[in-house]
Amino acid sequence: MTILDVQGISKSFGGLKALTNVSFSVEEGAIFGLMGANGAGKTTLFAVIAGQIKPSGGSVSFRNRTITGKRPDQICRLGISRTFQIVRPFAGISVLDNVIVSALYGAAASNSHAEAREAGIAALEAVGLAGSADKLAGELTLSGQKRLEIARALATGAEMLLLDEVMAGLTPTEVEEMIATLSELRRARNLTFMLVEHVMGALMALSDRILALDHGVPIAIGTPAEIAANPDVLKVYFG
Amino acid sequence: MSSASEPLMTVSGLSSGYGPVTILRDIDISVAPGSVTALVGANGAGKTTLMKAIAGLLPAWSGAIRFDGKDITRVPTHERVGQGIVLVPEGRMVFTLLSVEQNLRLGAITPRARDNIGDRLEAMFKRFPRLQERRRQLAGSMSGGEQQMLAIGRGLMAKPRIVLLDEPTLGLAPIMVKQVFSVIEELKADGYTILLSEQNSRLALEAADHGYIIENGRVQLSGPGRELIDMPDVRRLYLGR
Amino acid sequence: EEPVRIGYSMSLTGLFAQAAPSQVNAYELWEDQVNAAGGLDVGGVKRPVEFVTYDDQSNPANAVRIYEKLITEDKVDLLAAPWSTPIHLALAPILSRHKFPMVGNTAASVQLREVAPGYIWFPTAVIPDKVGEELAAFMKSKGVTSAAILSNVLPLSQEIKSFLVPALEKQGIAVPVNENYPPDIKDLTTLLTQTNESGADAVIMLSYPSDSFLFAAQAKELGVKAPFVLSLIGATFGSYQQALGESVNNIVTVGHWSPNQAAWPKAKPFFDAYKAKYNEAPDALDSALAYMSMEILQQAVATAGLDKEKIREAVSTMTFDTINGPIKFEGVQNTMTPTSFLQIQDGSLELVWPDSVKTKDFRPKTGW
Amino acid sequence: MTKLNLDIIGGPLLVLAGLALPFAGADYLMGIAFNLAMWIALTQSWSILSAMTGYVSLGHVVFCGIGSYVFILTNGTLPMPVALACAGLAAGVMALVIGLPVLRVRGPYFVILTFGLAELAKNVIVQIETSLGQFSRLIFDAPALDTLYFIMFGLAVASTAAAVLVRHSKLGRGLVAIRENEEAAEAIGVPVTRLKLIAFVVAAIIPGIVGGVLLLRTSYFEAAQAFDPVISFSIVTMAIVGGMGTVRGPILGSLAFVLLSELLWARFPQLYMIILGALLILFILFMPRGLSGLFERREARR
Amino acid sequence: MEFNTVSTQLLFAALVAGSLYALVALGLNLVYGTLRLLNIAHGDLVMIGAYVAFWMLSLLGMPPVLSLFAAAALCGGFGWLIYVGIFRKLLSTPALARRLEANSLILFYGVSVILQNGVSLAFTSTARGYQYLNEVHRFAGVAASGNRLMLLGVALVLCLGMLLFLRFHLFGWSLRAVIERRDAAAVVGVDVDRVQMATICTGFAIAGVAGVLVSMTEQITPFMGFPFTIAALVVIVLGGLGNIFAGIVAGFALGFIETFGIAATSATYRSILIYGLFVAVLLLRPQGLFGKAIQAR
Ligand SMILES: Nc1ncnc2c1ncn2[C@@H]1O[C@H](COP(=O)(O)OP(=O)(O)OP(=O)(O)O)[C@@H](O)[C@H]1O
Ligand SMILES: Nc1ncnc2c1ncn2[C@@H]1O[C@H](COP(=O)(O)OP(=O)(O)OP(=O)(O)O)[C@@H](O)[C@H]1O
Ligand SMILES: CC(C)C[C@H](N)C(=O)O
Ligand SMILES: [Mg+2]
Ligand SMILES: [Mg+2]
Repeated sequence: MTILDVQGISKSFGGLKALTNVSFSVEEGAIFGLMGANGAGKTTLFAVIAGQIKPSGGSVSFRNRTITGKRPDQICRLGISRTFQIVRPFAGISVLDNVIVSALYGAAASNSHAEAREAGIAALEAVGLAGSADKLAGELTLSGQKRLEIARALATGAEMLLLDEVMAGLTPTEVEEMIATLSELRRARNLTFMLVEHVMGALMALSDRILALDHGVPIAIGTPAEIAANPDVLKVYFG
Repeated sequence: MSSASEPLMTVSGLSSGYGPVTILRDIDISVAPGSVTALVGANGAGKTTLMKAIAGLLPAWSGAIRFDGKDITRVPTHERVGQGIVLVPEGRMVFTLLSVEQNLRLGAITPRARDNIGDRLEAMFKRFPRLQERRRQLAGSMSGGEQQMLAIGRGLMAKPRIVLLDEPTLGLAPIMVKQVFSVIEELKADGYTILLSEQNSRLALEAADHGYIIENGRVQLSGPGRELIDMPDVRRLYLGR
Repeated sequence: EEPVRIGYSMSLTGLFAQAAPSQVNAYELWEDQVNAAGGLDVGGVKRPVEFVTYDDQSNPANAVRIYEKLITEDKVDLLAAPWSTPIHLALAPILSRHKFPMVGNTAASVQLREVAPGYIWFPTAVIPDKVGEELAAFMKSKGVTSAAILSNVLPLSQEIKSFLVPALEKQGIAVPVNENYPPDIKDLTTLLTQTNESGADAVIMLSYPSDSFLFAAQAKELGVKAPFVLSLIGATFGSYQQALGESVNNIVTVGHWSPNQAAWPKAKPFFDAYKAKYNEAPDALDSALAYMSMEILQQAVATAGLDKEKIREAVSTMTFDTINGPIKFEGVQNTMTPTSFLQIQDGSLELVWPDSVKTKDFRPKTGW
Repeated sequence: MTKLNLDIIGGPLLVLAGLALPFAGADYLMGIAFNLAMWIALTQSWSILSAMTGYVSLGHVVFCGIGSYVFILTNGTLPMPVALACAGLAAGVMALVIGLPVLRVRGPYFVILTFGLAELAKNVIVQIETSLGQFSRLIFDAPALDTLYFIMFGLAVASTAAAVLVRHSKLGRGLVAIRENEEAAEAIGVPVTRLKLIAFVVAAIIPGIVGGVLLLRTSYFEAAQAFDPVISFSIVTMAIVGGMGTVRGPILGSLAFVLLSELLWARFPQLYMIILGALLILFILFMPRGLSGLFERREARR
Repeated sequence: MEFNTVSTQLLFAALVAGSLYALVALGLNLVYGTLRLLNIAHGDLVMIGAYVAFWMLSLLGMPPVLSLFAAAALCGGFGWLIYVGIFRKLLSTPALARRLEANSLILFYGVSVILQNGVSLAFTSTARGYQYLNEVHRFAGVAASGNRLMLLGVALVLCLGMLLFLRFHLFGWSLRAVIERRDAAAVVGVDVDRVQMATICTGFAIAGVAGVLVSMTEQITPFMGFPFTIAALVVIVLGGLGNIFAGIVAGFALGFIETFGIAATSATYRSILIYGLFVAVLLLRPQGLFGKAIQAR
């Protein structure tokens, strides 16, 4: 079943066309990969889906409901949560409090503090941050903060997570752990993911389907194997 | 000119940290002139902290840093830049509200870097054409990877003698990663000295003449890059698969 | 002898701070003089006086609290007045509640009359309705036929204006320009150009200190030609003439005291003593009012002692002999002193209206 | 635990002491207590918006001023309690109306904008009064100090209770998230605009009523006084001296400020502003967590 | 013809008002830009400058032109003192610096209270004034007193000079780097400490100079500074905090809007006009007229 349907999204910044007529759909429970060179428009696409950027054209629907034009918090409460490529932790409060707010306000929108705390701890455990629960979020290393981004998105109770380069800055060993973590999450919680990653191994290993963008234009969509064999993609992406 | 056998930079017995928290303990490192030296370690090992201490952004609590035969442990950051120690920081730290070109020009603000800025700017644009396309765009509105290129470009504008590259490929597409590593090769060929911290440990160690494995703020292992790659422990812990 | 303690609060900081020194100086001069003369005559016994003072930060709420403290905590024997109409008004209920008499001074508003007579009195003759009426009469007598009115929006200015405009109409004086401006005005070019163009032969500047200065400087620059120029508050300050010099010669302002009124034998000695002590002339409004109010209190205490009710009785009924001549209250108001006007004439302040008290003849303003 | 104990015992004790005070019979003491209650009410309400969301307002006096004005307009026509309610309501409505556009502005811009807004409101009211031919307005028949004190005390308690409730509620968590990073908060589902607006309105109502009560105390209304920016500055000062992180902060800050000025007044009537200024600087530099920080350290040690 | 006279006179008034706004705001903007400290005591430095001129003239008979230098030295020295004494250390530690920035408003409120009351204690709050260059010059349909001409001249020269200096001297680039991002400035090799020290001294000195100029035309009191602080804040917020050029433009713009706004409507609306404009600008452009904003990524 299609959970997310993106139709003809375009976005320009002044004269720059960051996205041109991008369409695709994502199946429930799938991991949908997004690749493209730097500046291809991946983060912009996430921001459009999550409601932070109003597209110049096109529409996005989630579970057959149009969400274009809705505010980010509304979209989140409908069940889509994104992480930020350039991390934005709530730096001055504890790691645990970061995820508790998420659980209180996100899609699960719990009104019970105890419940939210439980959901939060579960999210921290899922990404391996449980040990740092009492640290201030600002004191985490960059990769720690990336994990926190995931945990916060998870704790909202969203059905669909948009993860923007959460593996950047991890050692290969850590990347492997992260791959395991995401697969486990998908299985255990039946989540749908969209993934932006430059760590190709991870993207290929995790994705069911991948969309490749070049200067905001979709140039290929298909299984990892198809994408890996696509000459256009090879040219613009791997050189 | 220091002789080839003499290191360009040595860090000895360095410890440092944030507030009350000690991060680096008794670090010893030496960087030979014209070499690429890699720092490898898990997240939170202290690589960034070490880079900052070398750049002078964090004070050394004890130990010493020598550069080109002189003790620079107490020298402030801007003078270190003036002597050619240039940090390309993790997280980029570009001047978000200034244009790409202004960022690059600011890179060349020290006296040693002030001659023929125009030419070097053009050279930089050749190296990173995207920067040229966007020379008037505000740095903060560039994509993550574009900002990373800008940070590297800005660092090179300072005419460094040693470049401290902290995770220079973070968030870069493979094509750009390749390009950064070829830049590293070029720089090395041009006689620059490079200290590199990189999560892509394999690539880093492959490119490096010498590598240091950092764990919990201490140097755990060191040796020529290739040798480190072949050590089973290193493979298991840092290289994956 | 145990000293008689007299409490007051002053706006040493805040909005009104620059007015405080004139009043404090007068109080302290009075204190010196009384102590030098062997003390305050308390129903026949001479006792030294001392002040208990606080800063109210120009805030009526603080002043209320301070007077409560003075009355109930410090248990002072007598009270002296603070500065400004708002603070006087805020104090009235407190004084009634504690049945503690206080002779006011630097307050001027028709609203004062709405205060229930009892424990507070207002010796000033600068009450807006009277000012309006008298000013119109004064202008008429000097042959003014049209007047430009520029007024600050602060209460006293506005209140005076509200009485002045109808009074001018009654006297048949036209008002071609009637404009308001806020207290933080920085430039009067537009208003003064308008004034000049109207050809009005009087400019009535209902100003406060900072805009009084601004007005004088810019009037000179733009060459205001009217022969009758009044500036409301600030022109009696020592710094006014110091900063503006010759150019403010012949400017008219409100006030009912001048050292040169021979009919008031105490006036000149007060002026001299003040000048000797502070090396500057007393403010003809605030310093004089403050000193007067102490004289009234002094004379009341001499007959009534320190009993509050007796003092109240005394202030309400006696006639006092002050630097401003005789003063007597009806209800809360001083009815003896006529509402008058001063003019700066070659460096000194002369009473020029009404004829009954004038010390010099009015002179038209001929230039800046 | 100790923290809880302290509040559980200390809170009711304070309330009891506050209620008993008028029976001590000293006007002067009650005057101080009135002031203390007023500052607590104001600072506590300010902290609901500013300490929680990081939108530091330098124009909190605007709500007092509006409250005062509405009160003076309605008092006499309406019974006093109703007029007070109107004052609070008016301040709340004003916050609701201006909140949306105003709360889009952030950081130092917000600080200065709020200051500008208060000045704008002041000047508009001055203008209205001038065109109505009103110069200043007097209140006669104001209730006695003890009555006013009880009202103000009630406002302090209400304001504190509101602060406690907000802080420990879901709303409070959302506000803190907004303070830490607004975009991220929005991305995890926090309806930032709505929460900010709620905080803004909640923070406005009590100062509105305070404005009315204060008028009864001075029995005099004049716009320049009612919107005196020093009030806004004092509020921020007390909040910082008390410590921005806790509900205790505003209480400690107000207490310190009121006691200190009382002490300094008595000893150095001329120097007290200078000393206050110096203390303020020392606090900012050396005691960033304010007085409540002291408590916490003590508690942590136990 | 009549209209013409009026408008040149108005133009002059607008220029004088604008140049004073621009000058006072310039000092504040420099300090805010580099140190991220909102110096609410800025106007009190103007006041100090005014007192310097007054006392130098009254006690030593020194002409106010010379006081321009004396006031600059005194206020600049004060800036140096508090930088070296307090800020240097705090600003070099990121955690402390952040806290300081957040609380700078209140910190300087303390400084302001001390300056105002210190001066009031030392010299009483009596208003002061002196006569200097108050002869009236007439040219091109404008009547102008010498002191206002001097104010205009000095302010224009200082504003322009500062702009040119920042544009063409390398220091301008360093300053820009620090204004944009202090941590990154150090990384590119800017001596942040020196830039900060220089700007705080310059900013304070400019305020002192403005004070001397103001004292020639206005009365001097210990509490005269606050309106200048407010005007300067309004100006730099309109321009965009830390944007030196835009701040100067906004200063002149405010002078013109105020003067011609009053002429077009009525002086009654002066404050409503200014604050209304200010509030409206911020509501429409939350980062100021020339401010830039970028989307989160
Ligand atoms: N506000 C803006 N103004 C102008 N250009 C912008 C703005 N925001 C983004 N861009 C441009 O849009 C393009 C797409 O940016 P985006 O961040 O989506 O890229 P990306 O695919 O996420 O790249 P990366 O892999 O480097 O993160 C980039 O070239 C960027 O410079
Ligand atoms: N500003 C800070 N305050 C306190 N602790 C910090 C701060 N920055 C980093 N740390 C801590 O210092 C340790 C080392 O961090 P550092 O950033 O040097 O690691 P790293 O090796 O560069 O890791 P990564 O590969 O994730 O970049 C970590 O435990 C981190 O939590
Ligand atoms: C004329 C004076 C008695 C006026 C008074 N000082 C006031 O403005 O309140
Ligand atoms: Mg991106
Ligand atoms: Mg690092």
